[in-house]
Amino acid sequence: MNLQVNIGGIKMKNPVATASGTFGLGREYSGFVDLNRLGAVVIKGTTLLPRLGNPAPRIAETPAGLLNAIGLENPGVEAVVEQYLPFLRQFDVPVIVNIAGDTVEDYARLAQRLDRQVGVAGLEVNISCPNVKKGGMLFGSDPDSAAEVIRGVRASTSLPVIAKLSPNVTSIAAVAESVAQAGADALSLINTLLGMAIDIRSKRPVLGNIMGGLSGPAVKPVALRAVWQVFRAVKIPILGMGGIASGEDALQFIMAGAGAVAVGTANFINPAATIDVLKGIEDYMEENNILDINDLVGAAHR
Amino acid sequence: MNLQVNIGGIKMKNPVATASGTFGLGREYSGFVDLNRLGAVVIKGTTLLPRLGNPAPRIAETPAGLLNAIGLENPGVEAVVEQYLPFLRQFDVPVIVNIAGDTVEDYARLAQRLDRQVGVAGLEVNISCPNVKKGGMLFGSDPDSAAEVIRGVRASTSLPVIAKLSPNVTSIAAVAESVAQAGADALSLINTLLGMAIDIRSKRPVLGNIMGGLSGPAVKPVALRAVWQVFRAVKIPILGMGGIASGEDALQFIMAGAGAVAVGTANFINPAATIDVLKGIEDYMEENNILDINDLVGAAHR
Amino acid sequence: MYNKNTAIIKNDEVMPGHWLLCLDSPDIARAASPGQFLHVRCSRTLDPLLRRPLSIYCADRERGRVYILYRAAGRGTALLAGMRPGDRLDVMGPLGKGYTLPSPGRSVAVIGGGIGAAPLFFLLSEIKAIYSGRLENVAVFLGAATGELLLASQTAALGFSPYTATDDGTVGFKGSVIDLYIDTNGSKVDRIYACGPPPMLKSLSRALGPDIRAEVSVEERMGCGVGACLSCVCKVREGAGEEFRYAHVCKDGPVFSIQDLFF
Amino acid sequence: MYNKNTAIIKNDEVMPGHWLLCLDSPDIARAASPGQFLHVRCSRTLDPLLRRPLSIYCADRERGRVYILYRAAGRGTALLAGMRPGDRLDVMGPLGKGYTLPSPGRSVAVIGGGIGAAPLFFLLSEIKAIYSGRLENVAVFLGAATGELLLASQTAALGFSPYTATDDGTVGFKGSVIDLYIDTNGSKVDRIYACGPPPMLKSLSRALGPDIRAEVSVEERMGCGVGACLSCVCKVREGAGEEFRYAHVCKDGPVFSIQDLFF
Ligand SMILES: Cc1cc2nc3c(=O)[nH]c(=O)nc-3n(C[C@H](O)[C@H](O)[C@H](O)COP(=O)(O)OP(=O)(O)OC[C@H]3O[C@@H](n4cnc5c(N)ncnc54)[C@H](O)[C@@H]3O)c2cc1C
Ligand SMILES: Cc1cc2nc3c(=O)[nH]c(=O)nc-3n(C[C@H](O)[C@H](O)[C@H](O)COP(=O)(O)OP(=O)(O)OC[C@H]3O[C@@H](n4cnc5c(N)ncnc54)[C@H](O)[C@@H]3O)c2cc1C
Ligand SMILES: Cc1cc2nc3c(=O)[nH]c(=O)nc-3n(C[C@H](O)[C@H](O)[C@H](O)COP(=O)(O)O)c2cc1C
Ligand SMILES: Cc1cc2nc3c(=O)[nH]c(=O)nc-3n(C[C@H](O)[C@H](O)[C@H](O)COP(=O)(O)O)c2cc1C
Ligand code: FES
Ligand code: FES
Repeated sequence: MNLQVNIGGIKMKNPVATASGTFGLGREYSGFVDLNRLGAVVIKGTTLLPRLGNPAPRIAETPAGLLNAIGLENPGVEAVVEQYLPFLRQFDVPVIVNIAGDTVEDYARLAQRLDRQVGVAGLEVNISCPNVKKGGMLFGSDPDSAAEVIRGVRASTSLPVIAKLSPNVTSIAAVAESVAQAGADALSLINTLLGMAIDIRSKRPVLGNIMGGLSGPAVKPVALRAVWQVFRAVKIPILGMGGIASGEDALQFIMAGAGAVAVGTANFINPAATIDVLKGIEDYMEENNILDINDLVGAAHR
Repeated sequence: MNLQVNIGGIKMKNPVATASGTFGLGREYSGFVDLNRLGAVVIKGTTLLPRLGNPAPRIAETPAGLLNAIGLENPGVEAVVEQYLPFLRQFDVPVIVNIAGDTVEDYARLAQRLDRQVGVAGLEVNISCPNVKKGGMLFGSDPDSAAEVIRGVRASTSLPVIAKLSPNVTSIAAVAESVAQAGADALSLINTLLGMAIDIRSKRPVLGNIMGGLSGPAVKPVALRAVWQVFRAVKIPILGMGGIASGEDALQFIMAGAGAVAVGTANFINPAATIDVLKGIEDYMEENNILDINDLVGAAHR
Repeated sequence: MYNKNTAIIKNDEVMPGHWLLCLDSPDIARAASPGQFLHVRCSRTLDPLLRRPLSIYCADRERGRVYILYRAAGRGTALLAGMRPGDRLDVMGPLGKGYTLPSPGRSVAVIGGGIGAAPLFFLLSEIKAIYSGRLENVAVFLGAATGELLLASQTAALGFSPYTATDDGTVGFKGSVIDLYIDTNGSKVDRIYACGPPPMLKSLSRALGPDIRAEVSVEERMGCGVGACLSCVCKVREGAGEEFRYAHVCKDGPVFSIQDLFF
Repeated sequence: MYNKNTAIIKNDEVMPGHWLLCLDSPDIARAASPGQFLHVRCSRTLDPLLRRPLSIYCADRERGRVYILYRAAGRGTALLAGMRPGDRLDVMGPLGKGYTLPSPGRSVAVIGGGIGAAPLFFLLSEIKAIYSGRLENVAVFLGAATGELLLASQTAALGFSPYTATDDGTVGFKGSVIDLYIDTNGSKVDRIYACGPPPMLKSLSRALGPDIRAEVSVEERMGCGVGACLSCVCKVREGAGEEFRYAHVCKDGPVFSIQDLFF
């Protein structure tokens, strides 16, 4: 049974990765999950300089979903390289660094800093974060500005470049086509849906940052649709995510066209979610005599 | 305690309406709900000619949500006027007809046919249905084509015109501004989010129509955010909907800026959902000494 | 009728993977007729979200009790199976259009496959009452995957001696209940009542002559259960050819005349 | 530690609206220290979605039992209150950084407000063990809205005689537990341990001189419970002025030095 997949040049021993921002910098869940068993670890969004993030409350629970407005709290790229990557290098797992910037140049400089960095297997370019004032989703909402960021990153690194797209657009396929042309090796979809919650006692938005990003099982149908549409529009591989909590969920994404999947919010509910998703995929393949996971990619289109 | 609201010229005795397509043509739930107690009844999407709708399966359950691809099954505007409106005229409740067309002219002709029709209090213009091949969401995805439809309807009727917007756009505020300028008296938001589900046993999309519209509690954060954004962009009243199942949910929408709310998917779960939502609003007002519901509209912005 | 707080009297696993639920609901018991269903919330939370349609297995009007026989098929019914006497269930019903009851003396066949046979028990007990216990003209056919899933003893308790078929041959005829029916029933009956999985209904439809009246119960995914959401469609014939319109299983059915359906 | 199937031994309403949950979990009992919490799934479905953080009320290491005292505050805890002995609970823990235990002989004050007092019982039982039962130097202050919500008898059972305060004056001092503490405690203590609602911690912070060490437990909404999601932040001092950094309550806390916090 072959589980190995290749996402834009990143070789993964199986198709199950962690979603950025839901698995910290790798160490936090290492007591619950053997990192060696994962297909890839995608770490928290990283910026050039350290960031404090947004004021509390940063999360709110919604029906089968989670709103977050963390605001890219992170120790900055230098600290990530010096203090956190060494821990991850102990494991036999590709590490993908999620990068975010305020300007096109920020992204390029991050890409440069991480280029040829031992222990970095690829970059996930976050042009879809709804929780920061500058950059983030603004870039990802428009095919042209999205392409501009990706071109800058592409020119600054020889690492595989994954563009992470926002679902908060009229046509995600148009953005996908644009970043593919700009040189992205793969696509991650989806980032969170823009949402909010209001506390009727205080009559104020629940989140410190007012709006936030919706993730978790609630968004799964939207994420699957995005993967389905983008699979028809572009040829580069897709890392699918959005509400995946079980092997069955992951298989839906793979059949819709994802070459691999990432588990996000589900880690909070089940710290072993990644491993359970992987087992679920393996069980299905065994029961259905699927010898190669790659044979299932896009199966629902046939 | 005043519960009366005015949505673009439609006087409602309280702010709780039914969402189009979830309450049939009025009769179906009349054994469970006293229609006289509702703020308004918005009936199923109506087209010029009868429509069969899409093949089964037409719905799929998702986490805290529902995917539907009904495809605007309806008996056509003539039958609605002749066979169904007479039943609704027995009740002391404004009836809003949801209209949908393949072309700009279809919408205008529907508006003309329903103009001055006894028992019709207003039109909800569905430029946001994701489940039909032509028209529907295509119009609502672009500020200009959305405005074109609304202008055509506006010119054909003296009834209050409510534009129903799609959340599947990069900027719902931009579409809202555009239809407000085109003469809409009010806005309904949101229609369903485009989504899908895949059956991993058959390896095929679950819905007969492949993609469908996501509704129910799962989408509430997205709907609330849309109401919040649109309230800041335009001055006309908003009929808010998307996942409302309780008085607390409805109050969140009102505080975000909705002048009234509609209950959709929740009717399927609780046939008395509209009345329970109304009671919840009343209880809150009593406990918090709110004398006029209109004082709460947009309260979270202050 | 709609009651959020219907008391559960019993909820026992009566066959492997199948539960018999007894509800205290005099209103529903009084109003119910065979073939109708209840629309049941299996959870008090928003997941799973929708109600589940479940046929009425029988109604004890004197004691005000309603029974449902169900298979733990997925998440919703699994949650239902975890409920205990004393718990409260949120129930709408009886809903839909059931079977047309026969007049005494007419010869009828009642054919059930698997858990699909559930609503036929309610029908059989009504037939028993109508025929005043003189049941010579009622032939009952039951099929199941294996012997322990046959509802034979329940049928016998009503006074009927069912013909039985199992896929694995553990009890009765080895094969499908429709094959058994064809093998057994040389003589024509006035009416057939059937319920079971789609392939069974399909082969019944093929086996029947054009002049036999058969009523069958069909299943489709449901939203509202009352005809408001238009989700539960099945194609029914409109004229002679392949033309169709959509009927709504929750309101126009779940029982349809087999001649009207496409297979 | 992570166990999806921790057995519930008991789950009783011990005060109006408050439940005491007893879990069979030798691993957690062994590893737990006062001030740490468990991260508990209150539902097996996707709604409510997140775990709920609940402090460890006490740990019986010999019998391998862990206790939680909780208020049915909302949907999650209401579902928890509906669970029964024999049900299984999905539990992560012990998580977080708890209280620093005192050395024997040091004079300490333990101050709890409302349900916030829950983790202090575990602390008191550890103190009792450390001090070998010689408890002259331990002053316990308990506050609650009303007498029946005071945890006085539980405290007394451990051998402490608590000072009590209630908002409505039904038992003990009428007023806040901090006012009681200030009124009572003329003499300085070496360390204060406190837990309760934010206003209580705030007035404690105002009442304290700069040189008293106080450890308090704080609450914040949590996602992961292990430091991965960065959601549970509270501001902690960075230098002398108003400068701050964000600490993560689940990992850096929930117990913090009161001097580090902003109120
Ligand atoms: C009119 C009618 C009467 C029925 N009577 C009985 C009965 O007496 N006993 C019994 O065991 N079962 C009966 N069923 C089938 C029963 O409704 C399904 O087994 C049940 O809904 C499955 O829900 P689940 O959550 O356990 O499964 P899941 O697989 O988790 O359900 C997922 C979704 O699919 C829908 N679904 C799944 N299977 C069916 C089905 N066969 N028909 C319609 N929707 C389905 C569910 O409603 C839900 O929306 C009946 C169905 C209908 C339409
Ligand atoms: C470290 C820690 C220890 C705690 N120990 C206890 C304890 O021993 N006993 C006890 O009764 N309570 C304790 N709480 C509070 C308890 O976690 C909340 O009462 C509970 O999460 C409410 O959940 P709910 O679903 O019932 O309420 P809901 O209001 O439905 O919760 C909605 C959301 O708000 C969050 N939330 C609500 N109140 C709080 C709160 N006070 N703190 C953090 N998140 C909250 C929930 O986690 C959830 O995400 C503790 C909280 C923390 C952070
Ligand atoms: C708490 C939290 C923090 C996140 N942080 C990031 C981030 O730093 N960068 C990023 O690209 N996506 C971030 N995401 C988005 C996730 O990586 C993922 O795209 C999204 O949550 C959908 O997947 P899920 O539903 O499985 O969580 C974050 C999500 C959550 C819930
Ligand atoms: C089964 C179904 C049918 C619907 N049909 C229509 C329709 O005909 N016209 C329309 O404008 N919206 C239609 N909608 C959208 C609803 O009116 C509403 O905008 C949406 O469902 C969000 O609200 P909810 O989450 O409360 O259901 C339909 C929704 C559902 C679930
Ligand atoms: S289930 Fe809604 S129309 Fe049948
Ligand atoms: S709860 Fe996730 S970091 Fe604290």
